[in-house]
Amino acid sequence: MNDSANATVIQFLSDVADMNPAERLHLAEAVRMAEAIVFASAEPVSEKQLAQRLPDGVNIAAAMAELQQIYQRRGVNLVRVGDAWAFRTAGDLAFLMSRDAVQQKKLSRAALEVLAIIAYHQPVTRAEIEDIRGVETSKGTLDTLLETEWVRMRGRRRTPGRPVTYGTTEKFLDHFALEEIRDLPGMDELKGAGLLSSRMPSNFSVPQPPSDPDLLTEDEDPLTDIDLEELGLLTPRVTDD
Amino acid sequence: MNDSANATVIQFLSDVADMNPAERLHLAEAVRMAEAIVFASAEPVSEKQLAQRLPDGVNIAAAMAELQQIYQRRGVNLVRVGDAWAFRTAGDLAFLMSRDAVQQKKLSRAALEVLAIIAYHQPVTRAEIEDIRGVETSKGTLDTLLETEWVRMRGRRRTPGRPVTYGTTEKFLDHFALEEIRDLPGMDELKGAGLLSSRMPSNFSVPQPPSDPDLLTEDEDPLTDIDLEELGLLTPRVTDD
Amino acid sequence: MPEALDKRAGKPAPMDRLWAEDENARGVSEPALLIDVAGFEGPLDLLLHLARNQKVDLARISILALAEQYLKFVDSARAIRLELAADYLVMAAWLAYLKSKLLIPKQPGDDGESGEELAAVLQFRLKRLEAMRDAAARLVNRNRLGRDVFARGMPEMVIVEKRNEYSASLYDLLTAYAVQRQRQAITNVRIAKRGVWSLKEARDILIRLIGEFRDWTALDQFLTQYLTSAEERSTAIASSFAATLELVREGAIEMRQQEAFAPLYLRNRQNAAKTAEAAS
Repeated sequence: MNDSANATVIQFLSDVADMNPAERLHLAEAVRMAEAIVFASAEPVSEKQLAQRLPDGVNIAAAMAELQQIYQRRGVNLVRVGDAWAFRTAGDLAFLMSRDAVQQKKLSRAALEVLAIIAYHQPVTRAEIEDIRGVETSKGTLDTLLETEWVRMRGRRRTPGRPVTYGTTEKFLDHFALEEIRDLPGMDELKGAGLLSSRMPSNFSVPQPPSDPDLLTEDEDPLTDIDLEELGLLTPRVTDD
Repeated sequence: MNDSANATVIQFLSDVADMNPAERLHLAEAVRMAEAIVFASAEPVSEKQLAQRLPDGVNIAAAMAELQQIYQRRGVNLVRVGDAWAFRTAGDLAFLMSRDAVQQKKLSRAALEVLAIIAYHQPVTRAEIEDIRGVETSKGTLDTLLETEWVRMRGRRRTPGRPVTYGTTEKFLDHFALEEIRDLPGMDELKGAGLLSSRMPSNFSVPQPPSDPDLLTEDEDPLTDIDLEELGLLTPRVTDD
Repeated sequence: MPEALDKRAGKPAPMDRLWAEDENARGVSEPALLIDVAGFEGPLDLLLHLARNQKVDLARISILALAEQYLKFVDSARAIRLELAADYLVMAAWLAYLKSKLLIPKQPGDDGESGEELAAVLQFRLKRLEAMRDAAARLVNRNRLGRDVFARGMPEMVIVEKRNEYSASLYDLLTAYAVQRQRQAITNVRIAKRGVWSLKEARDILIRLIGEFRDWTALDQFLTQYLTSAEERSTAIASSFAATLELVREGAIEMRQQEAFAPLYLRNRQNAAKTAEAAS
């Protein structure tokens, strides 16, 4: 989906190059309008909502791509949140903004874990969450997450008992500055390692008992958390500039 | 006043022209910071407040003049409000803002309760709703729900008095992102999510809505035109002379 | 159950102390020893902690050693009469089974999973849990709205789709319903804790355990060993037997017994079918 989105953007930019001066002016005006609408709103504005307000025939994707480009290096950036767009202060200015931070309810460790499982494994049933955590989910945990509106009941699985499935919301994407679920940190690696399946994948490496004298001995240094990167469970952090 | 503002801008711009590259970079960073601060602030930001938050030695007047310049021809402008700064939609685009600025109304607690009962217990009569809630339902509540178009009159129960039965609509499913009415979580799920106490009496149950809510049940008659007239949903037929 | 645990835990001590070298030096009745089981998010979390204590990465841990450590922990906890949540005991039953599979070499003709395969499953679950835990940590450390990045402070309008003149979330709706129905229902019913296993409890536990097994298993041995105190043994056996019959009737599991009073062997029908399929 990401790839195709990129492809679309490129396509539209080349569209812009192909435009005649009248078309360009038209697009520039649409960009201003979209800018005004999205800037005015505290909530992300969906492309559908934009379409209702912009003149007919406006290429919204092209306008938003151009707008995003304009704001790329500014103190305020245009970000995509699912199917919607929003202006948000630039991430690298977080240090400056802490003064505005509103006191946020701290999630318990259990709630965070459940949130991560719902985000990475969605759509996921309560039984599947419990299978991953190996423990019953306390009644309040899911309730708390539903209350934050980061998590929602999506539907029901078409299996016996028709259990309710859970997933994340657009608010979740907005809160954690994600364009889409695929952008969750480490998503591809986790998927590649088979760690997002409900059952052990057949290609999951079955470890061999250590018979090799080269293996760690007791006097060697223990591995630390940093070594998680080597396990493929963490991608090396890429720092944005 | 307008003239003097312009004069100031020119003055600062000539300051900028005199700067060396390092100073310019410094100013550009200050512009980004000021942009983020003013954007996120719930009130116009005074230069004094900006001075407190920006790095020492920043020429605030110059930074704001530059920021104003950047936004001059855009969909959003940086404007002075007294001795403070704020972003405002460009005057010529104000029409975009005023268009159907619908006030979002929240449903009252009572309306939500009645809506939920209609969803779970449909087809349900007003008397049955009152029986479940244990309080009378005001006519206004049902009217509000009909106005949302989430609730509709389905038919009449084949019991004495032939009371009207209520049910949910396609729009209801749409709004609550449910594929079908049977996707509403059942008792176990409500308990699992912590919404319902796990210690409910044994005779307590949550009904499962019908798989096809459009189908009338055996004890329901369809609404006739005459019914609709009586209910005030159709204007009385004008008989030709 | 966790509530009871919390109360008992009182001032929790780091549970590593349970594995202190001089185990025998500590009297069983010593009241100072309290284990912070409440500090763990369930048995898998505890296992992960133990695995970390092996000081090697997850791909290299000895599952047998891990199982033994866990069982030792459960035994110690029972010795000091610490009430453990059912989840911990179900895991103990499973690990006891795993341990027996790992210690006894695979018999020819045994078409079930080998101990190594079961160990790999456990390893997979540990890795998956750890991965989710890391993911959660990375998630909260992202730039977050309202903490690191901010929305427009002075929104000039609220964009509303026309049809959404009224808004309510599904959560609002469900909360209203649940609260209202609850208010109407008689809620002051308290179920006293009882010393018997209900059929439902036994059934739930059986289903959870049996899901893990593919071959014939004398499940009741592990069940009664870890899930019950001596006084509860007969009720546990009776309830789990009744639940077993029910599951057999529903076609969920299969059961066999060599002769009267011999151990009952159970297996999951679905899993067994899958194995047969894979073998053919």
